[in-house]
Amino acid sequence: MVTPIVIIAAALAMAFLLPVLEKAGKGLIKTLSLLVLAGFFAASLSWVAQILQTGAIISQTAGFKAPVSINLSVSMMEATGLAVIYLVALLSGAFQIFVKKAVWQGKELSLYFALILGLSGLVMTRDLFNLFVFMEITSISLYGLLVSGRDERRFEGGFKYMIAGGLSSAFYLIGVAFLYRETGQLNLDIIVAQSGQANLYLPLLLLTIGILIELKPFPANGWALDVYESADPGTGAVISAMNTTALILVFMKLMPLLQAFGSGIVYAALIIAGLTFFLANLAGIRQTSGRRMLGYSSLAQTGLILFVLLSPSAGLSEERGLSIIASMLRLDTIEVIALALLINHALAKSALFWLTEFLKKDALHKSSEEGDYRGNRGWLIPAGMAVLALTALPPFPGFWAKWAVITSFGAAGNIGGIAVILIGSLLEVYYLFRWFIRTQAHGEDGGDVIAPQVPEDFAPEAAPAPAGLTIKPAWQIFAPALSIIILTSLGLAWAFLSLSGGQELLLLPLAALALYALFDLIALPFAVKNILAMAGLGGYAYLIYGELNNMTLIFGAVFIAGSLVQLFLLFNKRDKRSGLLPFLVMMILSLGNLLVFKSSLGFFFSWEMMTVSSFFLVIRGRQASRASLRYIMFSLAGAFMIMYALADGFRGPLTGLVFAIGLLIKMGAIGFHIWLPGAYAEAEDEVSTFLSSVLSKAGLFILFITAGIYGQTFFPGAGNAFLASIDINAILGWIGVITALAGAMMALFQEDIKYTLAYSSMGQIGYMILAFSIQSHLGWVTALYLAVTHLLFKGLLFMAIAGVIMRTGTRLMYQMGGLIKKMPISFISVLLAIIALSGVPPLTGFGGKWLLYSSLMEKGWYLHAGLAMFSSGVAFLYLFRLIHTIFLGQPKTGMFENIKEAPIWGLIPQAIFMMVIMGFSMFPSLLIKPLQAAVEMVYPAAAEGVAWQGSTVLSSLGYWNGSAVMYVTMGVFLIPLAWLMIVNGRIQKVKQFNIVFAAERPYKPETTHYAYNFFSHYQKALGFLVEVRAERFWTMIRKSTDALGGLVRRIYSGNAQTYAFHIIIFVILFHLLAGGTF
Amino acid sequence: MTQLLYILAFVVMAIGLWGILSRRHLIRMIIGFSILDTGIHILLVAIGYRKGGTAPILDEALSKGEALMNAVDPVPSALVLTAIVIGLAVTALMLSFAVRMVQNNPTMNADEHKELKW
Amino acid sequence: MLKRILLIVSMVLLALILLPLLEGLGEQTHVSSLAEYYLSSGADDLNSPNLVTSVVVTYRGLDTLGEVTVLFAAAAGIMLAFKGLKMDEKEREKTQGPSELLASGASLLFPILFIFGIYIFTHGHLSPGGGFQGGVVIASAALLLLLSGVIPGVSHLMTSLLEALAGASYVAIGLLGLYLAAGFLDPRFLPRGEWSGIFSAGAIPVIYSLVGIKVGSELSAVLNAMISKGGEK
Amino acid sequence: MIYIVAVLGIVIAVSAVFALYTGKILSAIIASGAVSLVASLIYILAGAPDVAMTEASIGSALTTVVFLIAWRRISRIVATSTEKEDKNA
Amino acid sequence: MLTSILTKALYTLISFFVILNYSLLLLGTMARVRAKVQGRIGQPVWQPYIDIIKNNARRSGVTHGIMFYLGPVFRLAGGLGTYFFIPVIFGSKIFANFSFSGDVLLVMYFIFFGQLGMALGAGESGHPYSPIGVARGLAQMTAFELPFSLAVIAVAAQYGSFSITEIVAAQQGGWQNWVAFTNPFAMAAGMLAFLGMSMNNPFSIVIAPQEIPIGPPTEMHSSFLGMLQTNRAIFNGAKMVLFMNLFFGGAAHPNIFIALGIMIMKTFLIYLYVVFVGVSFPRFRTEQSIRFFLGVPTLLGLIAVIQQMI
Repeated sequence: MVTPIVIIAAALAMAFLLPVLEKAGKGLIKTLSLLVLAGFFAASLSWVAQILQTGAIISQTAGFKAPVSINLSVSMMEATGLAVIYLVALLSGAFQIFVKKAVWQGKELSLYFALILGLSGLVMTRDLFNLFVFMEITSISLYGLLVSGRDERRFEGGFKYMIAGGLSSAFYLIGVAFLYRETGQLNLDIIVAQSGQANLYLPLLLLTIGILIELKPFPANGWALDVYESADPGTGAVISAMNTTALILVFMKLMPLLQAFGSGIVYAALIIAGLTFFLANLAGIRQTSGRRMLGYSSLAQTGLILFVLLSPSAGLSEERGLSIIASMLRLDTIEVIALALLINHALAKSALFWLTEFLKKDALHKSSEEGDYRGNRGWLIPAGMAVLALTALPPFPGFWAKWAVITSFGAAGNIGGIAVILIGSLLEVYYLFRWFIRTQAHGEDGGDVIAPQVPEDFAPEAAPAPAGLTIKPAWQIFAPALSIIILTSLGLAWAFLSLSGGQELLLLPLAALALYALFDLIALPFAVKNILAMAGLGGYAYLIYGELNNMTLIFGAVFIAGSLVQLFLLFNKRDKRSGLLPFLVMMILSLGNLLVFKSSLGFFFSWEMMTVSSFFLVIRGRQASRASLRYIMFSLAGAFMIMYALADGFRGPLTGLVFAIGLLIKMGAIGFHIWLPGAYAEAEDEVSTFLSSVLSKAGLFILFITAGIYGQTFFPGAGNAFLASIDINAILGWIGVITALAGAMMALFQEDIKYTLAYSSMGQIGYMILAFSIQSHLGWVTALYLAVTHLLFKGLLFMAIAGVIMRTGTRLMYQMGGLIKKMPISFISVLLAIIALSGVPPLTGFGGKWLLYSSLMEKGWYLHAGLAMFSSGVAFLYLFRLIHTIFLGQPKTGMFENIKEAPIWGLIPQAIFMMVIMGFSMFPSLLIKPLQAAVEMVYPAAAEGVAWQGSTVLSSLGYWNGSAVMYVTMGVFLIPLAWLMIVNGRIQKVKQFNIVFAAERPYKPETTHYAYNFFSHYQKALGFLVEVRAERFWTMIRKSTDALGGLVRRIYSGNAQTYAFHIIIFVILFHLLAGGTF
Repeated sequence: MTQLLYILAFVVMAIGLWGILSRRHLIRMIIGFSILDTGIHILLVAIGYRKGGTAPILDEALSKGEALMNAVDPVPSALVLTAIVIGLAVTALMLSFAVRMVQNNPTMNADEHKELKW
Repeated sequence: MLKRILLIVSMVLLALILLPLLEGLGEQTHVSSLAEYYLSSGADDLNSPNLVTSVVVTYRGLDTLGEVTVLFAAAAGIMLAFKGLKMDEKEREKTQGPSELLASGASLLFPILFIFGIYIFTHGHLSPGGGFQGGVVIASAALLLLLSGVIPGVSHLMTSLLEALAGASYVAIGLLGLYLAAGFLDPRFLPRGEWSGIFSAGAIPVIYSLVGIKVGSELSAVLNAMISKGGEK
Repeated sequence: MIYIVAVLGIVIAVSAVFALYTGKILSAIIASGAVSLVASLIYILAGAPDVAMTEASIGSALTTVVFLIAWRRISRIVATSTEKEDKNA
Repeated sequence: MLTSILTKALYTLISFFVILNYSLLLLGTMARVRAKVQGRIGQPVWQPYIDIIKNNARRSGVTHGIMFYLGPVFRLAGGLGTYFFIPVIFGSKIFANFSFSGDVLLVMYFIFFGQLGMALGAGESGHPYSPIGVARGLAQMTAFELPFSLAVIAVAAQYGSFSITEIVAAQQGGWQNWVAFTNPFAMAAGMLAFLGMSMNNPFSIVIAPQEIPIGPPTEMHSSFLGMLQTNRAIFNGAKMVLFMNLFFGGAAHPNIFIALGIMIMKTFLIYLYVVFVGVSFPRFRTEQSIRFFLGVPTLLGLIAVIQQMI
């Protein structure tokens, strides 16, 4: 069995012998080092196994017992930590040996082994002075590795690193000296055992400062950034992954010493760690160099891990997976969380560093440049997953660890801690995703596309440029790929553990992602893949059917059945479109999971899965880089708010409100809506049908499920009666109706069809929020009714429009016209959709309106009713504009001569939806009765006098008989039609321009097709309502955070002496924080 | 005597630290570093010193018996030995980095070496 | 000017923080509990008169091993740094050959210094001094030759070979201690020898001489790299 | 004994300050060598001969040598570069 | 079952016959009144009959596509449907039409049905003036829709019901119970909105005879035009009846003929008010009319609604 001391000896022997062995042959030393590194990793795993049986492994040196000689001990935490270090060491060793440009020769490899020796010594030794020696070995071998870099600024970075390293070891040495003087011992365990010591505060202060400076705390970490920026990516990965992990393990080793004799120090370190995490993320936003940004990110992650470690209430979470792992590894929960964060950071960060090696240049891509890796799966998959892991998104260990931390903070009521972590990680999400999105942006993507692109000269849109030339990553990509695979499998293992108690279903989306990605890999024809997707969805629906109650059945129908029908649309795809189906199926399944989760963790896991998969769908759009960044930012901000509310267990006064705001952001309510048009419109046509008709209901569904919490007042405990009386529902109601109006108004003045439909979706969601907030039987029935019918007609509209865009190649309405002759079926489906949407009687729309106004009047919200009617009038306007500019009016000569009807696969789902709409219009009870059954549980119908008389539905205010209306309309329509047919026996068809044009003959369709700026008079009258306000507000917020970030990063002025000065300031600050006086 | 040694150690360390922080010339900064190191070594020796202590080497003059009474504490001297060698290693490496830095940007003033910032 | 004031203020504050360390430090009369063990039973354990050496080599052997690695890593780093240093031609041919006096004096002094160095590290366990001091003396001897231009440069092959072998054998002795004696770097697998003899106190002298050779060859290689014009390929 | 150490202490302090504030770098390097030399004397008085030898050999001798070599290399680089600037200025 | 359907069909025919003739005559008389005000003798009262018969008798016709052909059908269906969903005479079975299938909300939204049909037909015609007219019409419609819906909400809030029969029932018992007097602001807002609905002069930008020759129906001719004119009569009739029921106590009298007399007299006065306003004011531009409707009428509507809330 390999004892720790043998590892140290082996590393040492390798370090000494490699320069000589290099003479024997380059290949030899490469294979030898890889073998030895693998051996180290295997040894650490064997320790983990052995410790499980026998407890910590202690090995003495020099044949004497501990205090007299130096001893090394490896407890479970150290063993697992070392396993992480050796794993990253193996991967980075392999990377450095085979990377093209800066291959490590004999000398660098021996320095590398000296580094590994130093790190393992750091973690194992129990003797404080010996710790100093190993710290020096690590730093000096790192300086040596820095020398072998390529960036000529590395010496400036190295010099600053040495000054900081020198000062920190000076402080450490003074600390050890005086500690020896007070306690007479150098061995850590003996000192801790000595009780009743004189005040060890000062020596421990110096000791901790020595360690902390190496861990790059806030004021004194300028040098670290310069090192990250100038070092090779390989060395950067080594520093950020292995060095930080070892030093954090050292800090954990010293914790008992600090807790015994210097409690003030722990508090000060906590504050410093929190500061480092937050401010490093803040400054990270302003970065232009990729590696420096990763430097800031690793500073932040170190700060986060320390912050979690040191905060007293971090280990209380009794999350299922966590407790199983803790019992398996015999660690306590705080250690498991720290371990998870360490692994997550080490593997993901080193993967990202290695991936920067393959980028053309270190500087971040400007928004207008073509990303190096658009559509290049080899590079994008590891990079994307690494970014996900770092921002703690499922299924990576970081997600579970962060969930455990936040819930335990919530349990202990540590709101400040939650706020710091969530806001900080939101900042990190911003700059990491910005980097990722830029590397894969499309050539033509101006990077700032969130509004429709209307060319000045009315010329039809240029044909899209072919995908740019992308760099093929060398096969050395295996190193980052391998580390990501290991990280994902760890994350999945944890996921399986924590969801095994009856929630295995929640893992299905991941399985589906893997399965369909496999199909993509083996390049099945798209049609086959689509059928498999449908089969998968069908199977899933069958699986969860048993667990659905009334309410979830309805949303199940919306989520699963709705998407099943819309999958037909994908059949008209000719090219491979790899990557579309896996994420699409994953999104739909995670939506389905929202119906069947059992614990708040299950809910949040599926919620984040949905966010992640929908992000990867939006990002496929040709000009979707800016829109997808906004989408991920807002979705995650909303998700973090929800996480806060879940962690707080809805006890806090405002958590109900924060939870509601989180959902409103996801639904795109007014004020939070600026991500919605970009995401829905810029995504691919097939994807935007799913996004707007299915995904937008997710927030609404959660509103329904957690309805219980909205009973609270808005300002609980507010002084005067009026404030206390405002409850959340009133606020939600006003938000809903204003969103409805704003959505409709904004849709009115758009030139691009998809933007019109996106804003119209926003308007419809406003209606749903309004209906929900009425909190009565009729109100909820209306909300559900609107949800279902919105799926139908919005799906119909988007599919028809997708067909039109595919045929005409443009999205601008004024460039089309007169398509009714070429695409009659699309015309009918759009006609039916706009009748249903605007609420014109015979079809389902009117049912929604009738239910809405009855419930509003019952509730007494008369003003809302008035505003809702006005916005439904405005809705009628943009719908007519849509159908007129596309299908009616004068067809453009020359452009659309030879276009055919939309492909058959697009028309089948439209036909299905049309039939369903007609069905529900004829027999509204078919739809309303199940909705009432769903709502019955919460608000009984009888209480509000809602009853059925035959096919007429009665409410306390009025009545409505859907079938009668349909028959009367049919009758009233057919009789005049018959009359006209009889009278107009000999009708003559005429060609295009045969119109009464005041005796002239119009020859140019552009002038006679009235389409551009259709409602200019309306713009003059009510244009002021639609000025850009929310956009400016959010841009102001981004700018101020940028400015703040700029302010923070100015501290790192680049001057080596100022960095030394920062260290002295840090010492003073630390002393003050630790409660010291002068 | 010990009091004197401690004060001397802190004075030398203070001078060394002042040298690092205030003097802009690269070589002077490194000299400041080596002075700081020397200060620390004096401190370590002072920790081990005992009133009227002699070297802990047992020979005719100092038999095993009396060693316990008036020999100096051997542990700090062992530590100093290592510290001095490490101090040399760091100083030498820092000098070579300084040489390469100057080669890249031929000025001795630490303020001008600010290519890496923000 | 502001920077200077800030600097002074912060230095004063730092001094104030560390001031309490100085109070109450009367004359130290007793030694720490650890030291009492070394002083009382150190000699009996290892039979080496120089207790500091016994602490350095055996009791805290890992420190010394670490120290040797530190030197090795620093040497490797320095040689890498200087190897990359671009040398322009003009600098190379300026220095002329050594004067007669200097050459003969240097070549006379070298053997004395060399033997003195060897003496120091072989008697490490008897009298003050040891591996490191001996190694440095040898290195300064080599420096003397280099500076005086008697030899163009120390042969890279010889120094790296010596260095590697010494280091490897040091680790080997450590492992021998592990398997033959009670623990890693335990010198007692060799006979204790009689008091203050050359070959006494187990493997301590062997270790210290190995360290001496390693330090000597390493430092001379470093000095050679720093001085030599050509910059070793 | 106390007085000798006090005198040596004052010598160290003076030479340290001299090392930092003297005009020529060469004399600064020599002064820093002197600092560690005097320190090794103090170690002898403080009953740590091993340390004294190490400090003498490594602290004063070798460090000073390394400083001098580095300084020569640097001053030559700075000199050649200023030459080039004058040429093309 | 069959007999009830037949009687129902008979009643529908009777009520259709009554409203058709009454509205056509009303249009004729009002055209004559307008002529008199402008100093002309004006057309004979039965002129609308002549127009419809002439248009329907025309032999040749041109169609620009399916939607153009169906446009007038939609339009007439909208007019008829609106009429049939309103109970004309309170209490009488004959004139209850099909009001059992929906309340005032149905009627309000069925107006859109007609608008949509007209818009699609006009759009298909290919003539630029039609969509311009339609855009103006719809824009104006949303504007006057607001005060009208506020008025309806106020009335519904006042009587706690949307169904027209209940609203009329609540206004029986003498003129002081009419909404005009119990809730004057609602009536004022309603009536101002009615101006916008009736396409008369201050708000006739939609058809704007000189500027875009009669706007949406520019390309309509022969039987299409005939159908549009029939609808114009019926639609006006339906709206007048609606306003009568909502604000002026509807037509209620045990004897059917007196009730019809009351209905004719009230609707005649309502329409007369619109014509008076029509002849005395110049035409608003679209944004002016939008701003007008969102100004005073909406304010009145709001007051009416707030009255109910307190």
